[in-house]
Amino acid sequence: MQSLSFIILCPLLAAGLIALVPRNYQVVFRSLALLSTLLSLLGAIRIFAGFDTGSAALQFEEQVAWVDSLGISYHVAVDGINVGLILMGAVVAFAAVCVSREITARQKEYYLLLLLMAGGILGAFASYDLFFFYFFHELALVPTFILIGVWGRGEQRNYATFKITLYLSLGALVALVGLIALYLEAGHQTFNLWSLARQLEADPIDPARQRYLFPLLLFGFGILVSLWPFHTWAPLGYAAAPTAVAMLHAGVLKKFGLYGLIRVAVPLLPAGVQSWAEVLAWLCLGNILYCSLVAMRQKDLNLLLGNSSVAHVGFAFLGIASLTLLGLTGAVVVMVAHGFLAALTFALSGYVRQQTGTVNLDHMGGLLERLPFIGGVLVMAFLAGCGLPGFANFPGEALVLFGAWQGYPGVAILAAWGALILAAVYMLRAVRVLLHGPLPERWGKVADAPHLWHKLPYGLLLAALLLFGCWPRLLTDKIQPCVADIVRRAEAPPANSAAGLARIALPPAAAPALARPGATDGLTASRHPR
Amino acid sequence: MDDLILIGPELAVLITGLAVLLLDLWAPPSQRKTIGYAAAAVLGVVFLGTFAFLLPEPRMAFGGMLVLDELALFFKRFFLLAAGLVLILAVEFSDRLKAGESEYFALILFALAGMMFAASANDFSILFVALELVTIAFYVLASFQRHRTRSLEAGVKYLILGALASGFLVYGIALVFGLSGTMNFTRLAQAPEAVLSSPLFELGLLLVFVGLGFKIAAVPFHIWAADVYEGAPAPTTAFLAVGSKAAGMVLLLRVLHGAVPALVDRAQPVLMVVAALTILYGVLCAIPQQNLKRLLGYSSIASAGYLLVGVAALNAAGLSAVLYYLAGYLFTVLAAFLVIALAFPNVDSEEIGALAGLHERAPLLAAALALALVSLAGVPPLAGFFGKFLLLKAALAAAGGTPGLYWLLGVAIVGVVISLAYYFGVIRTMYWEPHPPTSPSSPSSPSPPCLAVPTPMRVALWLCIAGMLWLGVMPGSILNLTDLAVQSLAPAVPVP
Amino acid sequence: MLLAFLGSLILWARDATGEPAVTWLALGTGTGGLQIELGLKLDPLSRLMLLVVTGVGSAIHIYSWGYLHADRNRGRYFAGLSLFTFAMLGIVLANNFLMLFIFWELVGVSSYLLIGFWFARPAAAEAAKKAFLTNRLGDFGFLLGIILVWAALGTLSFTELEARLADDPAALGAAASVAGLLIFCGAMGKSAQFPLHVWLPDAMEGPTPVSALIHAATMVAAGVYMLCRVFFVLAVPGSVALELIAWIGGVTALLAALLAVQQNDIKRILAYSTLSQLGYMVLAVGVSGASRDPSVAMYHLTTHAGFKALLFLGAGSVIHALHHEQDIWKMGGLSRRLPITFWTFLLATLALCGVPPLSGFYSKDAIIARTLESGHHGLFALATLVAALTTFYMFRLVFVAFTGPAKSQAADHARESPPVMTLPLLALAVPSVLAGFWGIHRVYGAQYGAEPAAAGSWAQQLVEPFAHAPLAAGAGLAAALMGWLGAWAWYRAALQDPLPARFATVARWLRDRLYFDELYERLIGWTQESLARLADGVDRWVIMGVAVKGTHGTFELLGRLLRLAQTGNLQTYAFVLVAGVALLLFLVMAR
Amino acid sequence: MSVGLTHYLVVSLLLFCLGLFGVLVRRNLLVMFMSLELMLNAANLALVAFARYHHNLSGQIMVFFIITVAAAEVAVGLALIVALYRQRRTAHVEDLASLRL
Repeated sequence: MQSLSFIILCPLLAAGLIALVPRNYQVVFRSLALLSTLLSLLGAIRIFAGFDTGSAALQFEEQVAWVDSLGISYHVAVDGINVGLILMGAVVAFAAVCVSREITARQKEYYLLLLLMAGGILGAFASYDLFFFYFFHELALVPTFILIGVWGRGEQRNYATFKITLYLSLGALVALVGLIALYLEAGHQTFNLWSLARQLEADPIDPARQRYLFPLLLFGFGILVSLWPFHTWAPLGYAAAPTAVAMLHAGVLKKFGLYGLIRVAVPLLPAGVQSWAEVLAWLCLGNILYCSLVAMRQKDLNLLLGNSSVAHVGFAFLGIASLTLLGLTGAVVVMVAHGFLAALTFALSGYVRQQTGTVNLDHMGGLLERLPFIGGVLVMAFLAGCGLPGFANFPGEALVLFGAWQGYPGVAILAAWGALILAAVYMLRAVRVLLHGPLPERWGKVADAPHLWHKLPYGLLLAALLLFGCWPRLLTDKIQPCVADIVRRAEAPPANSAAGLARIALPPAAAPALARPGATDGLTASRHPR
Repeated sequence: MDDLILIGPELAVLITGLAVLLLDLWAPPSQRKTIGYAAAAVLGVVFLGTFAFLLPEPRMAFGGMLVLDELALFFKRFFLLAAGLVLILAVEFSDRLKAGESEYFALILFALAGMMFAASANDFSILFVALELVTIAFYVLASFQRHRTRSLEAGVKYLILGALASGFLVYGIALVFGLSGTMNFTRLAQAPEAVLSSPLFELGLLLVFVGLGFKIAAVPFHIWAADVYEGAPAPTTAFLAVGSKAAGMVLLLRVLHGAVPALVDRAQPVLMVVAALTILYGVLCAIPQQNLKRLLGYSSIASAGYLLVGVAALNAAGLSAVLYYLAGYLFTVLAAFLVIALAFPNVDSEEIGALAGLHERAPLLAAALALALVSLAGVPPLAGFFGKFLLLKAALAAAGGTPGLYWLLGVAIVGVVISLAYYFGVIRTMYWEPHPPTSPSSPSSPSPPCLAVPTPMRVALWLCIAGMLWLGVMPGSILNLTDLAVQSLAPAVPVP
Repeated sequence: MLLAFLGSLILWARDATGEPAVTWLALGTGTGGLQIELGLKLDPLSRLMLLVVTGVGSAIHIYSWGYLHADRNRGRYFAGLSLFTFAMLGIVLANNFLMLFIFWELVGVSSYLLIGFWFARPAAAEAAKKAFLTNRLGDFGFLLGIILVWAALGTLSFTELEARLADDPAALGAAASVAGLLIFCGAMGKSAQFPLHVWLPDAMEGPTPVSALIHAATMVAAGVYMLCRVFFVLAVPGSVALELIAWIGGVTALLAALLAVQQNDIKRILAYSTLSQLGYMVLAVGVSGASRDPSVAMYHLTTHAGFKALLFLGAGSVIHALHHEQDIWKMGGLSRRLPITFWTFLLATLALCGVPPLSGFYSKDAIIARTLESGHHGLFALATLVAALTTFYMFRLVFVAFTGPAKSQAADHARESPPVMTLPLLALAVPSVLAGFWGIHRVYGAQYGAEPAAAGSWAQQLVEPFAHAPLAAGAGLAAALMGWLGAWAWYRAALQDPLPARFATVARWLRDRLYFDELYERLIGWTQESLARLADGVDRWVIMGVAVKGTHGTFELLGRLLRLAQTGNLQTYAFVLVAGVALLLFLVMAR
Repeated sequence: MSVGLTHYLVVSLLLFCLGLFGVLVRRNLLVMFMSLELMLNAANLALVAFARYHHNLSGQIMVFFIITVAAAEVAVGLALIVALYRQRRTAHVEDLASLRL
């Protein structure tokens, strides 16, 4: 059970089983889904607990050759960066299945697709092979589309499904082109991230080429994470999605793009990231400030949460752009924290919607009276959303700000404004409108989560937020060595990193000229077939 | 004798075709379906039989007019598999043909024989004859539902435009022959530089390209495709989409890399432009389509564009990707047409709207069509994704030397995204569009009855689904085959 | 929940008397370059502050028990109160900037939760929001200040920072003033200094014990405590931060005192009085630059915590007795009906006004003296004026509410609160009276390296201010007397406020709080709101509309146009095909 | 004047263009189809001329193939057009536009 494949395969196999069970056995579907995600969760906890903190090496590695001729292999492993993400993904997946109680129609398809989505994203986080990394992520595309379409809500549902699907596939395709180009430029006939990283450290890609490659990955992955100005799919999509899908997507799936940037783009293209970091730093202000402002104007709770989630990932972008140990560590913490937070907020808004039938803030008010538990959790979640210490978002955002200060003090100031002021403005406004004030009569019958079993998913997510908020070392100590490695690569000037090769004596100006194929060594000669 | 063994599969297919015609004379009408299934079974046996060929190196037959190499074998297996599935589809469809079911089966077999010859063609005369065998069979296949004006119209349009393209092809062959003095690809490959650089020779080759481009439905020779796809009976359209396109493709590869390998560099810009236009035209026209078969017609135009991207990359990876893409396309398109044949019992309406609520009436059909469309769109874990992945990779690998390919890639990506919109539109219709308002004639039935799926069709569907998944998830084995095929085609093609 | 509360109460009680033996509890949560410890720093400053927090806190917890015993959401209330106490102790004990900031925020949020305790009342909900946001505004500066200090000095630990600044006073360089002011921003928010003072009066929407604990005694004082804690950063040579801090404190003190004169809500008067006193403390910090010893501010903080908590609890007792009536013009004659409340309230008022020998006199006098010593004559005048105003508005309150005839039914039937509420009043009265003799300023002084002066006898301590700085003491006393006379003259037996009749405009301006709320509403609210409107518009129309729908529409239109080529006419098809061939030939052959 | 390769080719090209022109301008399906046959025969002429020029019989073999294929094509084509005529009572291309867009 202490195996990554187990975590990934649990939901996928359960999805397969569900496909085979006749559709009359309604109860089987939900139980299977719960069981498989619970097993996944337990597996993820065991891996997280068994992780050797402080080591930058790969752990719990599993590798199977897949397509030899292309250098594709099924290679899963964890290091400090993804171990937290996998745990987060597993927790959210379990919680998402838990809150799917509201789904009554067509359960077979629902759970099948949901599990496919969950398995896919866990696989994407665990994969150390670029192909499988992408492959697993794309597994979720169609389920997302159908889940939102069939079980989604709202008048804009159709438009939202198509928007989210087209945006995501556009981003994924651009990223795919970037990944393939990276593979080809590296010229080592392998999609394996670990060996690519090693080989590219000794023999980096020509910096001029990196500058062309990096934006492909940046904007490709950026679209997947709703980087401004490619963000409008997110609020709309999440507003239309059924609760569990919004949780999984906003919480987990969206982190894929950020993870890709941290895992692939930054370490493998150090020169590229250096020349694009400034652009990214300013773009992420679009997320943090602009989307917060947009969130302030929303009348629909889900649109507000969607915009806030877009704003929050801006911090992860800023952390990446800072290229410092603090910033990148903060970015990873933000990713994990926001995963829990986004899932929690969407789960709660789903509960409110289920009870009241609307998420229009104009019709709300005073619900805390009727919903002491849900409302209390909601207040805490919203406070976590404005970066309150004690919740996992705070250490992440603080680290990002500290990190960003070194490179971009101006951006850091504006980002702090977004984090401390704007986030508080719209979050508190939502609390005020939703929970505070007199209770309108029509909500007199709204009921709180009745017993422990119903409270479990919310409690679980909140507990996770608090755990990592009070004790961020659980994450940071694991992340630090890996991020230190990445930062070292990103900071090292290209000429120095080639120390092992004969090019060491060349003056920096000459190095790029010689870095073209044919002129250097046997490895690069086969780079370009024609 | 050796020669005959080498064309054994073709002969077997032809004999089966004749046998079907003969058996029809004696068999009672009720047994005609059995004849069809039997023919499909024979194709299955022949398919397995092709694995008996062990080819350490390519072998020539009939004085070098035919060649049997891994490429030919790959395509022969491809055509056999496609025809087998199409036959099953045709048997299911035979009730709607009204007359001459057995002739329909036989014509499929003859077209198949033509395709298989095309796969082995190493001479312009074989190229022409094989292609015409296919084309003429399709004239009839397309217009087989003589009681339907649409079917007839499709047949006549295919006839006139096909003949026009054949005219260009033949004239092109004449020019090529006239300047080089040979019809044989192998000998042509050794033609002196003076011949190759002559503009008239180039003109001849271009005219040949017109003929082949017509088959694979590349812009600007695509104009027939949508109409014929829409009008022809479903099995014909399926075979047209898969078989005819692949036949055109294999001949294009043979001519390009077998006959005039020295000129491929000069063909690249043409291929790139044509590929880009084809993709754009296909996806753009498909956006507003309401008719599923017509939609697939435009989609097949777009697919031709993607295939040409692989050809235009001019590297082994590109060719391998083309073959892989075609293999995935086979299962994908056939799955779609199997569903079309079953889900539209009323032949005159193939409107997408009629699919509303299909997931309730026939979950398997809905799932199969959804998978097929997803695969066409190129989303994991299905065959279409890996095909497109390989195409992108090949084009990117070649783009270092040819910056124009970057533009082509950009077009391809835009195309994929647009295509998602209309493919997913169909999925939406099937899964959550409300039922169309029930016709006033039957107000008592709120939802249409469940659709029954006959066992052979079920098997065929599962086969297609398995094929799509297999090619998408476990690409290794097929990739080895395509690599082998590409090596046998042109060892000169650089291997990355 | 109540049981848990009782348990924690016992712990606090023990804390209040005992002394933790461990001075350092260091647990690293470090990542390279940023070492943060979850550490406790127990030194004279924090030790005494602990006493204040837990002492006042315990009294108020007990009091709350009675005050809220009918409310069914008691659990939530005590949870909030406990969270607050925890966070406040965290602030007191934090040994580095980030920990301080963390607890700082937690204090803010518990204040938010407690102000909004009666969330069903729109005013309370709005006030909670306003308090949190205004605090956040200060925290924004605070965090930036912290980052600035960290960027310049590379550590956040107070001990290390102090050592580093002692080694090299110019280590902060040009950023010294900016960093100091940014850090002061935090205090400005929490201690409600001008111009971020607007939230505190509104915060009175919370339950009165909360106002006593959080918005009078402890939390608002946290800003001052923090300034004293990080005094070494503010007082680096070359920094103009302290000068500005002193003036902001002075302005706040004056402004708040003026506004208090025309308030009619008992709690709001006390709130403005708190503001004013906080202004004193901040002023004290500001003028301590030369002596490098802000202990006077802490001194006043400590005494103020006692008597202001007492005042609030007294007010709470009044409100409780009058069934939540807060308008002083509907009270009157309460001195007879609520004797314990009245006498303790009066004591606290006297202490606040600086009447010897009560505690307030000594601490306030120390501040006024310090302004003189440091040569801030303007501030000295200002402080004296504020002292006069303080007496004036406090006795206005006392006269109107407690003496004279009962001005409403409720006031006439008021009954003294139960012992669970009056006992804390009595308990708090003790420090209000006696804190001046306990040598508190010496304890604080030790923190800043002042040589421990020999503690004199009671009598010596009694008259020490007169011996030390007679001018200041005399001015303070005179001011108090003048204020009292004014109040006596106008309010002794007034049934309604005579001031609006005499100075209509001024009174209205004061009553409407000089329109600060409206100004902010317009300025910040409007700016932010229009920015948000703009962003939303851009999102809706430009990105989602023009860019996304435009792209979508363009492709759709292109598709529809291209489709027109498929006319269905065979001749056209043939023509297209032939034209295509011709075009292809032309392109290739022309090359 | 001896008749050389060029003459044959020119005639063949003229034939081809005539056929093409016929396809493009004539409205009757039958006439269009005849024009197409004309194009094929233009190719035949060129092939025969080239075969003679190269002294290579494969061109002539090709011609036989083409004639045979053309015969088959005509058989199928005429049958189709007749079937259409029977159903629609017209052989004009304009009337053949139920499949479009």
